[in-house]
Amino acid sequence: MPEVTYREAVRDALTHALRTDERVFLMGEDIGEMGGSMGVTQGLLDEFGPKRIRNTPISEMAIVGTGIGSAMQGMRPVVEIMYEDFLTLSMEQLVNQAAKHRTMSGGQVSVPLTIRTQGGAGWSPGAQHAQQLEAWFVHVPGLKVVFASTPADVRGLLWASIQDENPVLFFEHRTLYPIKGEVPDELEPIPLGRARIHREGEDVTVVATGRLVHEALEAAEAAEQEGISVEVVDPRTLQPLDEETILESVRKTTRCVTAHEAVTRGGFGAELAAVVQHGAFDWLDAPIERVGAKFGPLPFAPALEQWVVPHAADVLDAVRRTVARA
Amino acid sequence: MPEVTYREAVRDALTHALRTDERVFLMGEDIGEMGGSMGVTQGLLDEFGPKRIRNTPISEMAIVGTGIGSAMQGMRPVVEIMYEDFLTLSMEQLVNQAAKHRTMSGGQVSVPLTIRTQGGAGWSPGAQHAQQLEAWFVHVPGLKVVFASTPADVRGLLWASIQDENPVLFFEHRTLYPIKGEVPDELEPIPLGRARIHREGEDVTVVATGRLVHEALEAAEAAEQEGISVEVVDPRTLQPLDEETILESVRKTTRCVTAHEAVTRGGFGAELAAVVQHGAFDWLDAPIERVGAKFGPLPFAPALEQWVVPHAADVLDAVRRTVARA
Amino acid sequence: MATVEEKAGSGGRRVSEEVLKGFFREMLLIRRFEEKVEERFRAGELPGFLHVAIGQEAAATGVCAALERDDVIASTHRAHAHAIAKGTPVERIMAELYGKVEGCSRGYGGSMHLYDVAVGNLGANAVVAGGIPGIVGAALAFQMRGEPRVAVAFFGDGATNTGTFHESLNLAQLWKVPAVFSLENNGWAESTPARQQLPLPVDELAKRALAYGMKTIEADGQDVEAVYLAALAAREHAVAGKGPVLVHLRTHRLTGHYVGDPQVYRDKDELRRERETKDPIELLRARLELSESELETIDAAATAEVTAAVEFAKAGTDPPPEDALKYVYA
Amino acid sequence: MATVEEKAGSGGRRVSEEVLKGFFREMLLIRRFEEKVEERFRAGELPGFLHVAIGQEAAATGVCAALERDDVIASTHRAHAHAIAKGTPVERIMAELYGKVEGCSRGYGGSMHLYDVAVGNLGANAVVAGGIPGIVGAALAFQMRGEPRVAVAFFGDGATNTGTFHESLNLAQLWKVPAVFSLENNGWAESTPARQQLPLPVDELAKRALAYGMKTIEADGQDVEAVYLAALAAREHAVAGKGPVLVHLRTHRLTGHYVGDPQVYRDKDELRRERETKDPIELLRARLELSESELETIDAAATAEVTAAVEFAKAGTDPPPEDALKYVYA
Ligand SMILES: Cc1ncc(C[n+]2csc(CCOP(=O)(O)OP(=O)(O)O)c2C)c(N)n1
Ligand SMILES: Cc1ncc(C[n+]2csc(CCOP(=O)(O)OP(=O)(O)O)c2C)c(N)n1
Ligand SMILES: [Mg+2]
Ligand SMILES: [Mg+2]
Repeated sequence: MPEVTYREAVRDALTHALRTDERVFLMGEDIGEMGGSMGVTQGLLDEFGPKRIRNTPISEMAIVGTGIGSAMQGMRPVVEIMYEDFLTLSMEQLVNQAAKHRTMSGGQVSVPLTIRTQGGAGWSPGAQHAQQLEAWFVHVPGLKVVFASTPADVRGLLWASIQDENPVLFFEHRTLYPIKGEVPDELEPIPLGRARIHREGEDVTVVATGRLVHEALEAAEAAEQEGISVEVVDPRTLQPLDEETILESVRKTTRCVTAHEAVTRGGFGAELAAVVQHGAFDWLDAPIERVGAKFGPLPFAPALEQWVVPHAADVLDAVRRTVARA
Repeated sequence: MPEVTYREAVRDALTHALRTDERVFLMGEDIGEMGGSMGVTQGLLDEFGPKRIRNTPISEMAIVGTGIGSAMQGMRPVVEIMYEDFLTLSMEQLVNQAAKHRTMSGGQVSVPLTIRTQGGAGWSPGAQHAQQLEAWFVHVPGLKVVFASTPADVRGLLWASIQDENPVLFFEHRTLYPIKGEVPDELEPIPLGRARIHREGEDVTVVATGRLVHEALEAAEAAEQEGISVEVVDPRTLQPLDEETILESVRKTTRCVTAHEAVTRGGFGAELAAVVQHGAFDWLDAPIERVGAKFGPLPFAPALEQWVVPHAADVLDAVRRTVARA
Repeated sequence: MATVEEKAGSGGRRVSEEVLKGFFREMLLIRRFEEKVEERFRAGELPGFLHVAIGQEAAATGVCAALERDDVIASTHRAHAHAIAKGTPVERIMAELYGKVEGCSRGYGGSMHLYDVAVGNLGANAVVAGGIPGIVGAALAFQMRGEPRVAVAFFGDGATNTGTFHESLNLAQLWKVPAVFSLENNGWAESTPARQQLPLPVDELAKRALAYGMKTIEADGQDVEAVYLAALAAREHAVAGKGPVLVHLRTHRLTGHYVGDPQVYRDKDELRRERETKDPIELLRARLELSESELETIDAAATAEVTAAVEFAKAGTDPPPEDALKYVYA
Repeated sequence: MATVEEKAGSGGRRVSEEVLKGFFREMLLIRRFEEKVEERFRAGELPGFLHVAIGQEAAATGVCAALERDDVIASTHRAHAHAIAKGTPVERIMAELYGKVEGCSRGYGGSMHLYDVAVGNLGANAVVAGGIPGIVGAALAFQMRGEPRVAVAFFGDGATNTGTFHESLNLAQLWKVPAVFSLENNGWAESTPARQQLPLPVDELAKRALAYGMKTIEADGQDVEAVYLAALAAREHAVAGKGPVLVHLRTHRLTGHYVGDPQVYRDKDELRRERETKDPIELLRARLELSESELETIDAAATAEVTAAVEFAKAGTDPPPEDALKYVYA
């Protein structure tokens, strides 16, 4: 099993898709010569040329909409929105068009479009380059939502997303690009809708996404020292959600913590908590604790930023709180 | 106490604001001669003239942004977005600008802007004129979010929102405009952040918003016949949220149902469930049940639409389920 | 829809009387359809929110006649005329308005979401300008695959105020995709007249294209021949790879914005004058010098087709409620 | 910033040498500031994401010099020059880049969110075009209250591709608000050259305004006098109630898009040529025929100010973490 970075894993999936399916093409700002603002698409212009690796103007609405129209005509566009903060500019096309064409047409059309985007704090980007907005899209029927946390997952899930007949919002986390991990020799799609159990444990289940998967794993190590056994589950696809795997885990451990970088209020952790309290009510020995960013726009100064966004220590605290209830 | 419609109550608050505060002005599509697509602003152009009642082009981004800029310069704009589905077009300004200017400037500027909008199903509008999107904004620190369900509430809350120093997303429900209710003789602001207990009860708390408040009240009547005593609480402001009132109620009744018209998945009910399971864990005798629309874009045909969106019967079913757990 | 033969009949800058008569039949069919919609709405039979295109029949007819069956369109809230002109049988449109499974969107769309992919209608949109970017994408697909097809977006003057319009035309011109932007400028956005929503004189709205260096073609939107020839020229330009075209059609909305609109905001005399002088069907009828009996024959056929459509629709099947989520995901 | 006296010195179409020297001092201060930013970033002292305006000093200086203190601006991700030119002391800007309480946004904003309401800087924006609609709103407030003030939006060529730009200019022209749209056209959006992002020839970008019938004024963005006079004329037009103005400034980005950008996408020879021939500071220096010693004096002052700013910033106070949510709500 080769070891690659998360960045290389994304690129690998894109390369594979471009090589094996001529309907696939990429659109986005600065994805050509520059290779994308995160360097993900480096080298693709050379291999696939400017017709399939398309630099676009700063027109988030139009490029998503163009993706939709070309997808409806049989292409497999992969659109990159440079920062997920800029998804705000294409909400109309994502929410009213991509997600609804199929229902509104009575099943006549599909929109096999993948929207890749990234974001996240940890590098003092300020308030407009760091939001984690995945929860919004989970509230939009017709969309699928993926948030991958490891090289192997991001590769397999992206390949599955591109092959999916539905519009998929595909979230990457800015600070994960350099992390390394093993990936299978052969690129296999990872089916959407299946959670991954990263670590088995007996006392508490932490359901985490994105960067917080790694913070949760770190917290689990620390908890181990204290004699607390933590299971870490990453849903990986938020829509469709693998409720069964999560519920089974919580029924086993009887405690649950949710963890993401997005602000807690109204975040995906709320949906997880609602699902878990409902499906594991009779098993739960403690209230579900939610870990997320504190409720404010991200301030610039590093000390402020670090205080706002959650880290392993916050997960560990939450784990301890649930165990203390026993 | 005079009786007025919800529509008149909104108009009354606007009229009062325009009369008593010269910084207040209105912008929106067709709010002038036509009086708004819902007739809410009828007559205002005659009284206040075209400088303060401003018909705009179809430019949701620019009118919200113009509201932001004028608010930062000391005005008190009230912007109408004709259908909340079109909020998707102004998300950038709402989320990245209005909500963040204060933090990003280190407190130098405020954005006292009110965004009125309306939506909701029940009249076969199809998928793009019926969404309930309030949950998104609860996930955005810096915004306040109001959703009023009665004439008295909509009047007092709108007046409070216009006076508020922060950007407020103010949701009205399309099917509520004709309903009648008593309002106080004098228009007093209703402070944001205070829930209203519509009906006291002993067995189950239903936390409902918008149209579902009325459905919940109807369900409560029906439950009464079955010997189930239902308390109905309307948070009225979703941000800030009056957690205490809700938790106190659930600690008393030991059961909780959430109800809104928005799709259940990722909706405001998820946040409520997360808060309630956490704050009333030791009191809860049954899992919290969530009532909301089924997970699909709203289909056009009336029979399909009715099946997708929730009604009193759905609330009643949920109430019965929680009680059955005892 | 004009066939290839009919197009050949256009002989450069004129259209044969036979073709014009075909246009007349179609425009009258649209008119009778729209009138029936108004009537059935008043009768309380039609759910939802309806917008008719009375006064704008020439625009829909002329543009769609210039298209091939493989070409695609996206329409707006004012969708019936475009759907009929692109070739969907009126009975399937009427069934859609009644929310029936036999409808062109199987009852899931409604008046503002008429789809018929088989004839190239990619859907009508209830969000102003919402369909325009998709058309750029369809055109891009045709361009990338080297297919000799064009994609056409219909929209109104009000839509030109949206950011979506701007980004779409800009991108289309940058990439020179085979798209045609058909601007039906009726001088109104709901109740808002041109002077309250457009910073340009209403007759000069083609200037929007100057911001992109895009080719424009102007035509009197009440003159179906002019519309047809303009659209034909636009299609040829686009399909030849020369880039997209903005077709500016000055037209007139001879009714309210939506069915039931009391139009309190509109000068009644002016509206009467417009109805008397700007009706595209009356103008074409006069030009064709149709005899009373010829007119009656055509009208009877249109009326019969529309009446049959209502019967078809009413006899249609209500979708089973449990199927509401059938098409959410593929 | 030019004072009223200085403006009087402009004598119609020319600017006095004294005023030009003032501009020179400011432009050199900006340049030394930006160079210091690059240096301190490389030294690992500056967190976050930084964009310098090296090559574009004349645009910021000339436009802001034409403004009164009561006039307001909104800036972009490339914000330092605008903030300096509008009158915020460099030490407060530098302190912001270091994330200190003494910073012009109290350490909450960072390089892309420099605010200083006291001098009329309503904030820089990290979303391309994100600040433009707010400027329309500020101008509307001035108009409604009858205040003789203008609001100025800075933005680049890339921003003209956004829907936000379109809706804002359209609305501004419709309502004739006293706004000035200052387009710094450097022919790049990050790595994307004009030909890949603009459907118009790069030098003809003022044509964007034709879509609104908006007045445009063109100036060589490397010639601070031309910029100043253009902005002065634009301000006069806007403040007189004649409507907004698009000021098109052709300029050159003589560095990478962001600090640290290796510019793999850019022709190195061309960049060298641009640096040699298009540097606005060199151009002004040659025109003013500054003596070596005069130049040294000015440079020493600028360098000293910037060095002091770094010291001020480093000695500043880190905001207490618990204050992170202090300004979320009023
Ligand atoms: C984005 C958006 N904003 C507002 C509306 C409400 N609305 C529906 S039609 C319309 C006017 C459209 O005017 P125009 O584009 O000229 O088309 P016309 O109705 O004249 O055919 C408006 C404002 C909408 N549907 N979508
Ligand atoms: C809406 C949006 N899309 C993309 C970006 C990423 N981005 C930052 S600067 C930039 C290029 C801006 O070009 P231009 O407006 O010409 O300004 P310049 O950098 O040349 O000064 C891009 C694409 C952004 N900040 N906002
Ligand atoms: Mg119109
Ligand atoms: Mg640029």
